[in-house]
Amino acid sequence: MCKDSLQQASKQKKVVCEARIVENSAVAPDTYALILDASELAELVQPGQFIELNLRQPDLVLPRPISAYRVHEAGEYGDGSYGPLLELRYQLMGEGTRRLSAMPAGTALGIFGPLGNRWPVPEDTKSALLVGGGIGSAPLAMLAQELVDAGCEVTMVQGGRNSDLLVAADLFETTCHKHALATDDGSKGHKGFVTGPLQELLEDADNDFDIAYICGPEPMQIACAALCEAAGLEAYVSLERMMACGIGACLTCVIPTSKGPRGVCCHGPIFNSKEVLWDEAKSARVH
Amino acid sequence: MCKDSLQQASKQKKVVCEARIVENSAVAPDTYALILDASELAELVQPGQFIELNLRQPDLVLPRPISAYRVHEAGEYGDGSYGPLLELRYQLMGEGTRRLSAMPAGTALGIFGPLGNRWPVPEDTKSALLVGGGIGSAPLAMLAQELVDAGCEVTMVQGGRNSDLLVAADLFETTCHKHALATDDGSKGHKGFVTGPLQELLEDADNDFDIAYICGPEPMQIACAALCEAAGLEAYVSLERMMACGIGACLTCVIPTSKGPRGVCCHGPIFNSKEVLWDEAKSARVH
Amino acid sequence: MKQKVHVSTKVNTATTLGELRLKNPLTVASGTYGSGLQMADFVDLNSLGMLTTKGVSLIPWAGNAGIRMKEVSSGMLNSIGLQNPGVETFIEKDLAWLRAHVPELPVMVNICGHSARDYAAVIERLEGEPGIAGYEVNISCPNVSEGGHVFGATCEGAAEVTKLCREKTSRPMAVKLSPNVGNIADIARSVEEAGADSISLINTLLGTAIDARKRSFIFDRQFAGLSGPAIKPVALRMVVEVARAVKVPIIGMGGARSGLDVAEFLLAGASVVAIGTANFGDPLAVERIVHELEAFCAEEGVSDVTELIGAVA
Amino acid sequence: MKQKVHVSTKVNTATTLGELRLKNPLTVASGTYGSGLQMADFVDLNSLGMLTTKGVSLIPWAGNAGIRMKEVSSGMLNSIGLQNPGVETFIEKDLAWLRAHVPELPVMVNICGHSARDYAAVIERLEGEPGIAGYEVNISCPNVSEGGHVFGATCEGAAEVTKLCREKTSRPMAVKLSPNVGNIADIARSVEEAGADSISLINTLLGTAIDARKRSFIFDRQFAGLSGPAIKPVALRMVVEVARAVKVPIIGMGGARSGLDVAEFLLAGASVVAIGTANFGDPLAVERIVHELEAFCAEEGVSDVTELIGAVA
Repeated sequence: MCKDSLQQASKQKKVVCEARIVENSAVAPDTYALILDASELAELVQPGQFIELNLRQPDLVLPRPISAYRVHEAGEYGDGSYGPLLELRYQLMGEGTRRLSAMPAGTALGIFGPLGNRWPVPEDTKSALLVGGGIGSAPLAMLAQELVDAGCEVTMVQGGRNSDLLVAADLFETTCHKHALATDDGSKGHKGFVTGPLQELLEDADNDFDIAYICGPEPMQIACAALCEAAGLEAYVSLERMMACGIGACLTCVIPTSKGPRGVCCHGPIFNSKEVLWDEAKSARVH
Repeated sequence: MCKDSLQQASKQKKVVCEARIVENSAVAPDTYALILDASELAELVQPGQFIELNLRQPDLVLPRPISAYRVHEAGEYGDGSYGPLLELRYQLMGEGTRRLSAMPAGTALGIFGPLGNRWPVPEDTKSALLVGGGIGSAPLAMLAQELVDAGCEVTMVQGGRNSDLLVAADLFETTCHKHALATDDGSKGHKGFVTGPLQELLEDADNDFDIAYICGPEPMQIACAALCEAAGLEAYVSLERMMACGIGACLTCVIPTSKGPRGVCCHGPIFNSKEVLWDEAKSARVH
Repeated sequence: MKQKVHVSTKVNTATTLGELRLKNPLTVASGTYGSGLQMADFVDLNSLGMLTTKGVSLIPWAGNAGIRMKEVSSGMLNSIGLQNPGVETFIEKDLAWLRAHVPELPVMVNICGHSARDYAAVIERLEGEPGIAGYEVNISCPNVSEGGHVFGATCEGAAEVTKLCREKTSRPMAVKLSPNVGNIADIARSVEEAGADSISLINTLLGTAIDARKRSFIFDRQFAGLSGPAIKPVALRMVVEVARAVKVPIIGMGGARSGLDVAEFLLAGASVVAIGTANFGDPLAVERIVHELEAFCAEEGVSDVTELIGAVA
Repeated sequence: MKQKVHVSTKVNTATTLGELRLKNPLTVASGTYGSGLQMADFVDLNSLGMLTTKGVSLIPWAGNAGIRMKEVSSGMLNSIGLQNPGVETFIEKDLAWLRAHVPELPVMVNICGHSARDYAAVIERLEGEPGIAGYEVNISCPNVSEGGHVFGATCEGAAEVTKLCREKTSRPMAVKLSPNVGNIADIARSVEEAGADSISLINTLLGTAIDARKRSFIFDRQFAGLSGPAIKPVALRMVVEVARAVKVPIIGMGGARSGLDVAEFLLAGASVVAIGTANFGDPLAVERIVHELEAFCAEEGVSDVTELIGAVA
């Protein structure tokens, strides 16, 4: 089914290799920064794409799909000198991430990618609205940097359960032109869901967003996409489903869309929010 | 079936606990020294007994039985202060030992024991002959020390593929009154099997052994026991079989004996060589 | 990750298996715990809801020659061959010990035989003996008169053994099914109709292991029984199928090694869950699992474990 | 540890599957490799001895709703539901791509259907198309006219599908058996008699998974198919049983993930071995396994892999 996307993705070189852990450390409760020495892959990966990580645990037969967070330029890092390093952010979700979190620097993992599509950036994009929830902010980091570098005005709205779980807030604070925060417990920014500040931004006549990029828990994505759509703003979301192959072969991660079933791994993970049939998609939600 | 041995063993307290690795290092090719912080167990274990080690690997459902090598007295060890430490020696045999060999100090494992019977030492033992082959020398180390401490004359005959694989040769050299060596390649001691020096010792009229203790590969044990028996010497062997529970419940590790099937884990691992039906036992050999 | 709510729900772990009252829904899979006494130096047997003994036959069985066990991915293959010293020795030694040391513990005696009459004769011999809560009839034994096929492979064979055993006892009687069939629900119904008070499942899946370098089977009998976490998905499925097919309670088993696993078996329809292979790695497994099950119930606001039985939707 | 002898044996990995000549005995389990083209950015498809495609049905199948996969101990459960765009799209896109890009690669097209006629119609449609080495008929599809029972559950159902398909093709035709039966050898014999040129086994074991906290099945259809190393002992056993029952060659599969595993399947009686779940963790799995198999043969002094087929004693 991923023939179309394949023809498109085929333009991008793919890599299957071994990656050594350069750093793997907790950056927030249950949230880890994983820096991998996989330079060829790091050079290829685009904002919004993901990789599959083979944890080399004999009883865990499936690889773990994790989105790219950012790429560190080649140079010194810690004790060593490296090519470009790939950084991921992950949250403890189950047995796989739990074991991953215990792996020390130097551990060799299998990796392949880059996988999936990237956040689309139409040529005339002048002002972009990014909305991240929890660990879902991570896949927006590369995009924010890319947009800023391209001279685009970038507004990031970020939510989390509490101030500790505003993933990479410092980075977004530095990178983005505007940075609004919301926490469930009010420990930082707006008290409540990210939809609060999002609504304000959308209602503010001074803003003239061309496009919105949303990543986070599915209910949050649905709510945010609805607000954006109501405001006439094209919104893209990054979806998550149980996944096996990661490359369009097994049809595990399909999502119902107005164009028919689509693979999160090969047509996505990024979709135009209008195309996703959210109600039908609900029964296969991961969380 | 292990009712009898149970009643006997019941006199010995048993321990199920967590043991941390204090040291786990290669001491010879494919041979490792594993020092565990499991003081209660270390205080209980007798020469020839073994413990079951749960490696806490989800896909490896069975614990690993390993014989005690020696007990370090309480005190300083490396960076820390410990109660009595239990040292084991193990050889890479398969997936379990391979993974164990990669575990760093500090790793927590499950452990239970002490298991099985001990090397029997009749009260009037004045001169003992110990015969070890390869890693099979390890389970004789505690016995050698115990016998020497009791004022017994101890002769150790030790064989290995080459000089590197004369397990714990230094310790036996220090502990025992006589120490004869054999290597397959002649890199140390007699060139050939351990039966060479053993035969010489048995033929030497100056020796007056009361008992022989044999541990090593089964063909070596059979050959050595036959020589001892021919010389009128009572010989005890330590057997190895695939094992599950380690405590007489599952009947995995039975060995045919003249007294009927016996559990290596509960009636053994130590048997009088005359009682073992070696031919019948052959089909269940581990190696 | 989900925040765990530590509710102070008091959890009642007591359950029933037909007329039997158990302090918790945990037992052990036959053959993994000896007759209990072997474990007694390591574990408080009274931590079990019920003890299930190793299989007992009319006369002593020597068990199989050759290697008897091989570890495989998330499981093990065994070819023990139901070695046991026979019912007389069982009564004299094991049962006497159990009566003397754990008089309050419900003891389910597992029964094996090479003919339907064999089974019935073992039960007949045991029926007068005190200290037995019930029987678990293992119909996965090879039927010698039928060329070694197991009784549990057909509805007729399963029913025949069940019926003959039923005639010999008024005690609770479980029948333990083989999973190596295409119609587990049919066989369960046959066994229920023939008088079983409860149904145990699953026994081991038939598998094999090959030593590629020696070009030979690992086991002298070539095929062996697969147990452990590897078979849990199959076991759970069969418990669901059988729970839908019969009214009698179910003793579920197959690879359970945690309180969460036990909860899954209960939800699938088991009233009692047996721990098997997990006992080997840790003699205290059952004790730990009971605590885990209690913790699970407390977290989920389940005040009575019996709420879980068959509650999957 | 055994010293490895690095003999410089030159190993011939070529094998046959009936009249098909394969450069090595490795293929992929249907559904784990798409129709091959999805993998082409990652792997040289010509490293395979044979490609087996995802199942193709007469009309597009939407597949199952809900969660489609869950990882379990040493395995995974899947409930994909044979989603595919139908035979016309397959011919137009996938087959055309394969012909254009890997013309030398033997392509086995996996066939599925909800009625015996469905299967036959797919084959009829494909029969005139070039670039197909043969068919693998998956008789584990639910038989809609028979209330959803799979064709592979009975000798009659299996034979019916095989016969109708046989009438439509002169190409090599494998039939892929379901392992969820008590009489795999009987079913294999029925399929052989009905005209199969080879037999593939095993398909997935039927299992389930339960979310204990939600008290619900993970899968909308409740039951799902278990694959991965967890099932290897069962798969090997069934290959042995079928190899003893039939004369046609066997495509063996079930949890193989190393060259040693493949050697075991060959020894058990398979002529070709399919890699399935292992492809997910590593798109280069087959390539690696071919090398491992060659190394194994070199170490053991096996100059021709076909020496291994059925050579277990």
